[in-house]
Amino acid sequence: MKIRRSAGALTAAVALSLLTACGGGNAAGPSSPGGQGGKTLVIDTAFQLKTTDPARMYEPSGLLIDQTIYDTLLTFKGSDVTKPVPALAESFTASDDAKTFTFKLRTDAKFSDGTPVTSADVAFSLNRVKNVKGNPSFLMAGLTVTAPDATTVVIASEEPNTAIPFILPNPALGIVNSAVAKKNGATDAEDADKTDTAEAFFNKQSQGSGPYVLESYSTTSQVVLKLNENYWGPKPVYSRVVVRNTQANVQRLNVQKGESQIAVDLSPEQAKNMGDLQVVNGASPNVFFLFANDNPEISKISSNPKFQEAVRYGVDYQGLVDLAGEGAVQAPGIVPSLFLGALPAADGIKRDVAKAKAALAESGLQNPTVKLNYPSDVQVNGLNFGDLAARVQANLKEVGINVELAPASVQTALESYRGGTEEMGLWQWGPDFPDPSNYLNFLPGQTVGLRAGWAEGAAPDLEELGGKARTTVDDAARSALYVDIQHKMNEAGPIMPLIQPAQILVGAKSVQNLQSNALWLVNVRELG
Amino acid sequence: MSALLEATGVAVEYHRTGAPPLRAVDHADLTLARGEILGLVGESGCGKSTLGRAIVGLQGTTSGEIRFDGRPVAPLGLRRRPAALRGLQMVFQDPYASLNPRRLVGDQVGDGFLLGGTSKAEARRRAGELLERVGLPADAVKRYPHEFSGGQRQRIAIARTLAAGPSCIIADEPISALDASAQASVANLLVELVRELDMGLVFISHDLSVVRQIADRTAVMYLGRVVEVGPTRQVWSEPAHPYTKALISAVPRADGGGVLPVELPGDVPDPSRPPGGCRFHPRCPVALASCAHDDPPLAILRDGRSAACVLAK
Amino acid sequence: MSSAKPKSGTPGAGRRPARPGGVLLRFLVRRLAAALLLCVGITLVAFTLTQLVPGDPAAANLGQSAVDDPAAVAAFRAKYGLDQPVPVQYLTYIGNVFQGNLGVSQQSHRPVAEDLAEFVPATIELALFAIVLSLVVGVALGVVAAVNRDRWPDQLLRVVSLGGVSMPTFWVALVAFYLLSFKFDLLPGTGRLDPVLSPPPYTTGFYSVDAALAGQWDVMWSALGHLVLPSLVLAVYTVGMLMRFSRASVLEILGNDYVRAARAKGLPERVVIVRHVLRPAMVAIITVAGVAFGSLLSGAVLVEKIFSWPGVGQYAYRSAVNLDLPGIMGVSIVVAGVYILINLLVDLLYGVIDPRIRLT
Amino acid sequence: MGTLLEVEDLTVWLATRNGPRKAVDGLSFRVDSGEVFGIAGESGSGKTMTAMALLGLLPHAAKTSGRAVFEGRDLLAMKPRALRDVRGRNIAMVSQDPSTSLHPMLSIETQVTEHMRHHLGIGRSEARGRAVELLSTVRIPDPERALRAHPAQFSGGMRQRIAIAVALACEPRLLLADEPTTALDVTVQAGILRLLDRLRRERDLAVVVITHDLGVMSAVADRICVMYGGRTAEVGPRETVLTRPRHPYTRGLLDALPHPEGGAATLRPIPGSPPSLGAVPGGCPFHPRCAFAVGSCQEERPEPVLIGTDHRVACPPDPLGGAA
Amino acid sequence: MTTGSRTPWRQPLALVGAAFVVLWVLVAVLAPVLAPYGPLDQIADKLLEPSAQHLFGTDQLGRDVLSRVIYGAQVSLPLAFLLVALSAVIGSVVGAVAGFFGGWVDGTLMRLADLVFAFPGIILAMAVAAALGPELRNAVLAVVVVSWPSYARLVRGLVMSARNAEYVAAGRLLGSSSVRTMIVDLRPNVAGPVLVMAALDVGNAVLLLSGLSFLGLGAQPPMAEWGSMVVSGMDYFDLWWLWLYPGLSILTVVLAFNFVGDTLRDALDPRTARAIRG
Repeated sequence: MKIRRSAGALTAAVALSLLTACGGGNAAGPSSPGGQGGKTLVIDTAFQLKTTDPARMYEPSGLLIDQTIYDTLLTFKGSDVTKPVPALAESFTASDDAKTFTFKLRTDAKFSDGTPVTSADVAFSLNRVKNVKGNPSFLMAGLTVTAPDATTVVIASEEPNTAIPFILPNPALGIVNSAVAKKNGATDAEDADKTDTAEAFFNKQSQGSGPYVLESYSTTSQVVLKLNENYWGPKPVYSRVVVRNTQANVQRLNVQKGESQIAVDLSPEQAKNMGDLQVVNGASPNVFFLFANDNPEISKISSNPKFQEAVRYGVDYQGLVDLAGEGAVQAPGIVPSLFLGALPAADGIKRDVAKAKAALAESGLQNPTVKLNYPSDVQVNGLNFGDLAARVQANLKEVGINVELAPASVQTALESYRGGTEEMGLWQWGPDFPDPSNYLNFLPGQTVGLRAGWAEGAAPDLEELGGKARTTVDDAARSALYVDIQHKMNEAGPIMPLIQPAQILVGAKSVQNLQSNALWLVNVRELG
Repeated sequence: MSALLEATGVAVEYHRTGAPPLRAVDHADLTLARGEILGLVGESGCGKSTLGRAIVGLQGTTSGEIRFDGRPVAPLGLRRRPAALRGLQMVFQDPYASLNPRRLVGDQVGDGFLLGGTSKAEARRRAGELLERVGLPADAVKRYPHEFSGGQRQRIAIARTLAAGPSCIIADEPISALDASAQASVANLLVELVRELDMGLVFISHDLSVVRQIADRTAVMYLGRVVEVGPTRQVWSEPAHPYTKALISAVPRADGGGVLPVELPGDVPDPSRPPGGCRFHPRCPVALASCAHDDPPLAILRDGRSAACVLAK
Repeated sequence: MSSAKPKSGTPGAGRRPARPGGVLLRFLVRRLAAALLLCVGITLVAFTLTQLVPGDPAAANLGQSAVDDPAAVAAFRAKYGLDQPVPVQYLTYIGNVFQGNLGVSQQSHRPVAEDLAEFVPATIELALFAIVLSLVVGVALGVVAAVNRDRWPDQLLRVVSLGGVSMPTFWVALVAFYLLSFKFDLLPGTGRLDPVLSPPPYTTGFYSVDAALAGQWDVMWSALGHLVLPSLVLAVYTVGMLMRFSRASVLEILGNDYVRAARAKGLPERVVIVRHVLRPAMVAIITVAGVAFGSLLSGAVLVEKIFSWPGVGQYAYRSAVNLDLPGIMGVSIVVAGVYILINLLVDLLYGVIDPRIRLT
Repeated sequence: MGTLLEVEDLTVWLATRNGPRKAVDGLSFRVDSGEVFGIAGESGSGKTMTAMALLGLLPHAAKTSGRAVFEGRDLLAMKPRALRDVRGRNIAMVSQDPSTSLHPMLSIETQVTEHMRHHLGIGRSEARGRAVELLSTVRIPDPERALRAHPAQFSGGMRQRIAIAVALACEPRLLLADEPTTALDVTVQAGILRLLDRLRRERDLAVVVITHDLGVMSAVADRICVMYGGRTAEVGPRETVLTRPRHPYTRGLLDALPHPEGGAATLRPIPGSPPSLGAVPGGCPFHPRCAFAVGSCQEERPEPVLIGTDHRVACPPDPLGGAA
Repeated sequence: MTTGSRTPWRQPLALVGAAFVVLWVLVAVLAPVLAPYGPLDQIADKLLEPSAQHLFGTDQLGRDVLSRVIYGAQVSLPLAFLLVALSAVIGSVVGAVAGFFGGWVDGTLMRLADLVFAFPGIILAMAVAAALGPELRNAVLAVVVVSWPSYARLVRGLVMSARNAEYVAAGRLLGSSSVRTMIVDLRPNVAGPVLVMAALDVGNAVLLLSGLSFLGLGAQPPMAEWGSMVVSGMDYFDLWWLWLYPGLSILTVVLAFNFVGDTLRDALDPRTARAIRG
């Protein structure tokens, strides 16, 4: 049960992670891969996988797999998620109000059955995602896709939306062969949520233009990909890719024995002493954070601003980083370090026990006791919430705050978290797309802010900054706005970012160009 | 001599799933007077034990009537037995199974008094007396059944029934699980008690010679039917039913004579499918052709004897 | 004593109804009725249980962002019939089941029947392997213990068998994995097959059998190799259980007159044990073997987790924590079915072993 | 009529939780070929253990001493394997309850032929032929069909006949019949007793009948041994022992039986109960229950002494001597 | 003919078992005294190998594994006793009622028991625990739900056979009501077998409970519970001390109870003993 990396908001990912209770991966006897001609690549990961139908897929393992099958309009290279690069779209232009984006398609792209990729396919695919109302449909919220000619696609947004180029690389927005898909029950009509019946078809036979096609599919044991013979781009090195469902501890074993080439879910601790293997220690875009509910109706204690201050300075951030292992860093602000507008590491809060004690004294609370909720049955990047919570408890004890741990299963904990009824909570946020605008959710009155009891109007200056950030198009200006927002959040407020764990890939030396990507973990296409 | 116990036309059927009902007792009639010992004999499976259990109410009847001291005996349900029936008691065959291995002997014997309304201490005291009466040491009260031999246990079982102050005891093979010498002493005890307390006793046994020794009257059962009843001496010396005759001549005698007993060929038929006509006719050495379809009733002969055979006079 | 004694010793002469077919039919009909009742009962229990769950299947199975979208939630509820009143949901479900439709799993997005067809054989293959192993080893050791009653082999085996039933399965799995696969690399670790191999064409769902049928010998050997470790671990408990029980029932049989009679015939001890003792002892042993099979399924839940075995235990677990109603119900029906099947098998085996049962 | 079996000073110790205890204590007797020898006694007198000792089938951890010479070989000194070859072939056993001594799950054919084939090394069809013959010898109707049947399909009497057929399969010289009719009804018992009597006449078979029933004894036995507390009380010809017993215990047993020719006289039980294993009194084991016991009976163990033709009694005071 | 095997308390196995039971109970009671550290104290570097300082090493939070194992006894033992007591009481009552009344009452109750038997224990417990929410308390309830039927069957069997026992018939003939007879005659006969079953069941309860915790449906971290310690140790597969010792603790506790229970079972009547499968 590990969430190596969740591309969706944590809550989604966590819920999904339960699915992976472990499923059957296949480790094997010490036989060399590639027994069936060409080179075989075996990737071990703890499955979070429900489907490979792009319109319904929004789980980490699905992203990894669909990224190899389906091409998107734009994509990211290597581990750099700050800069979308062309894929099916040769180029694009944005209108000044950030409401209209026009994409020019390349002409040589072909689907796996040899038919060319057209703008109609793009419009169909994206509208289908929107109308199926599946897990990824929110990516298309407020967007309209049109295809004025065979090589042009126009995406129009109701609101200014600077994040569109960052959203589009998501494999959920992969382009499918619309002709074949329609024949097999797919539709992009308004009522697609009721009429689209193509999911099973997509799980048997992929319909993308990427370098691989689906050979076999199971949500529990393994997914096998084989080469797309009609791929329009340069042929990838591996002719067959086996993605196996394997628990983290077994992944370690398998990769050491050479039974697999890449282990995706190891924690820094597990990735130690790996001998003759390469360890790629990338930063994770996930952020663990703590909140003290700002709603006085929920708790008189946690809503006390001085209490919040005591907590903010009472937590031993460095200790938590040590606990998280090599490669983990303190989250200086809520926006992760890989994204535009992230705070420099030095801006993070330093523990100051004296200050915390003073704040507590000022708060007028005597030996306060608070309840800390967290999901106890999931891990993110190999980290247990329980371990972090136990640490936080120990830290705050030194300040004079008694923390009662209230572990619960993610199902139960989510109810109270989403209801905003937790006195204190320890949670994690994984970005939906690599753009800081996703973090406006943390502001008062927004999704996460409300969960921390941070009601609209609680911090008008912050809210105003947020509104500005939402509509600003220029990157430099946006960046400055986000830095400002995070500085303000670090001064006061119920939310305290804690750490950004390490995201580790362990691979055989033979695997070239192994890089950790925040969105799809491993870019199989680029491996040499 | 009014009847202490009267069973008329008693029939008992066992219902089994997927098989025809088994009529273990088929219209049996019995009477017993105060101070009388009735021996009920027959081979295994003839229904004598079932009849005994039906008489005390442990077994429901399909038809017929059983009266004890003029009152009808109803089969035992979940409710407690009416006090009036406490006078009708039973002694079982296996003294190992009829005593609770985990309760003190005194408590088990005392139950009869306790349920009669005496105090606990009184019940225990009188249990001690009773145990002495049946020939056991007084300290038996504080011991468990496994500390006694078979004969002694049967005495305990008898003492337990005596605690209810019975006027009639049904003893179902009370001595057949015991050693020869114990058999004699338990049989003697029962006879003694009947005489002393003026009770009635139905002595169910497969052992003809013991019945012959102690019973005033003897009833012989075959395949669910009473085929012959009469004073023991006459039944023994001049059996009226060919089955009775065969039974008697099959008993080996310990006289050192080296005489082989007479064999009755064939086996007892399946009680769920009794032969038509006289039930004994397939094995009967003197059967007539008519016996195959005429089923003779238990007919009264002279001297208080009855038999169910066309040849009986 | 037999309830029916043939007249004049002619065995079976006309007395016994010669309609074994009728008896068997009645037996099967009764069994089927009981099975049906059990199935309905079990689905009802499973259904009620899942209704008690405080969580919301939509929240559990939709993505976070989708959960915040009422349209997506409504679509989800409509798709799985969750918008219907609860009794209607149940009746609809039962109605579908009788038409062979187990519904669509909310977590795998596949028809439950398809999921089960994949997972159930995996578990059964494992459990069969383990039960055969347990029966052979457990009964053999049980007999050894019984014939050496109260001497050292008995004492030793007693400790062994109690040890077996006292080990936490998940922990044994870890230890075995650590030692046999990790430290000394004697056996393959996780999964059903070497990853470079493709599963054999589906016939029975048992990889080893399917591979053999298809003549893919490398696949078969790999499948068998992967079975060894998890089934060994599973068998630890059942071997202990069967050993203890075999010992007891063999001892019970050894005390019988007919065993003494067999010895009095001067038969070799081996013949006495195998023909005269083991056969009647098997009646009791297979009853327990049926129970043991049930406990194997329990153990499978834990062992499958550690060995990444894609079996029904894992499926059950994931269904349970995801509040996947169709999944839970499907597993319940399968488990009940297996239970019924095993009981039926046990009953039929009684008949094979004991002619008295065959005859009445 | 030569001596077939000579038992001398047979002692059997059984393991109890208080250590080994004597179940049979210095027993001596002989069995001639073709005769029926009866061993009588109450439960716990050691009669069954005597038979088991001869067959080498004593319970685990039991020990024996003495000699039991059968056809020139000492059964007690034989190796288990050698004894196994004697068992079932030269000495056969019929036990009390045919519903438990026949295997309920094996066909009659298997049970009648398995040891025949083992001991005599004959084939299946030959064994089958013999089995058919045997079954008709013991008067089982339709033997062919009976071979295919199972014990549950027969009545008690028929089962005992089958058990006897099993015992006779290898044409043994000696048959040990342990309470062969106790579980049967009297009418059936009569048939079995007649069968035994016929067999020993037709086949020159020696039979040891063990029973507590003196009536059965009287019907079939040529000579009788009365046991008490693991020891011989009295041994001699049937008529002598049953009509002119010299041991008080034999007398007591006979008196406890219903009187041969009736009369309303009450039964005369022997006071007390037989000793249990490990609680056999010293001296004469019967002395606590004996009406004629004298002082020396408590200390001295009486040995059987020859007092008449082939008649031995272990009671030195001989209180019944005059009654003979 | 029987040897000393019927005197349970002289058997070395039972003695060893009893000694271990006592030992573990002592450990549970004296945990604060025996344990060098608190179960949640993060006092050392993480993941230290066993050493003189930390006999069982330390875990991923720098907690002393030995102390956690010791405190684990405080969780597992009382709960095991509690839920065995609960199951025994519930099961006995149900079984007695079913056996006593017979008929449809019996039919209904026993079909209910069959229903539970039809499920492999842990799957039902899993469903119950998942339905009620993964908490230790709910796991206990789940285990009770799956374990009462064995008692019900045992007691029902004893009641049924006692119902037909001649000593019960004799009591009834003396005028004892059926209820009184059952109580008077049954209590002493049921107590022994139920106790033996309970002794064996303590082991099963510990196993089942730790199994649920292992699946994440019982005790939640950071509670020092053996099953959940094994599962968190699993993340560090090659750091064997994390999962070896908690597992060994489960093993020894279960083994101890089984030693005692099994010896007691041998002392029972074989037919009763067969009903107790442990």
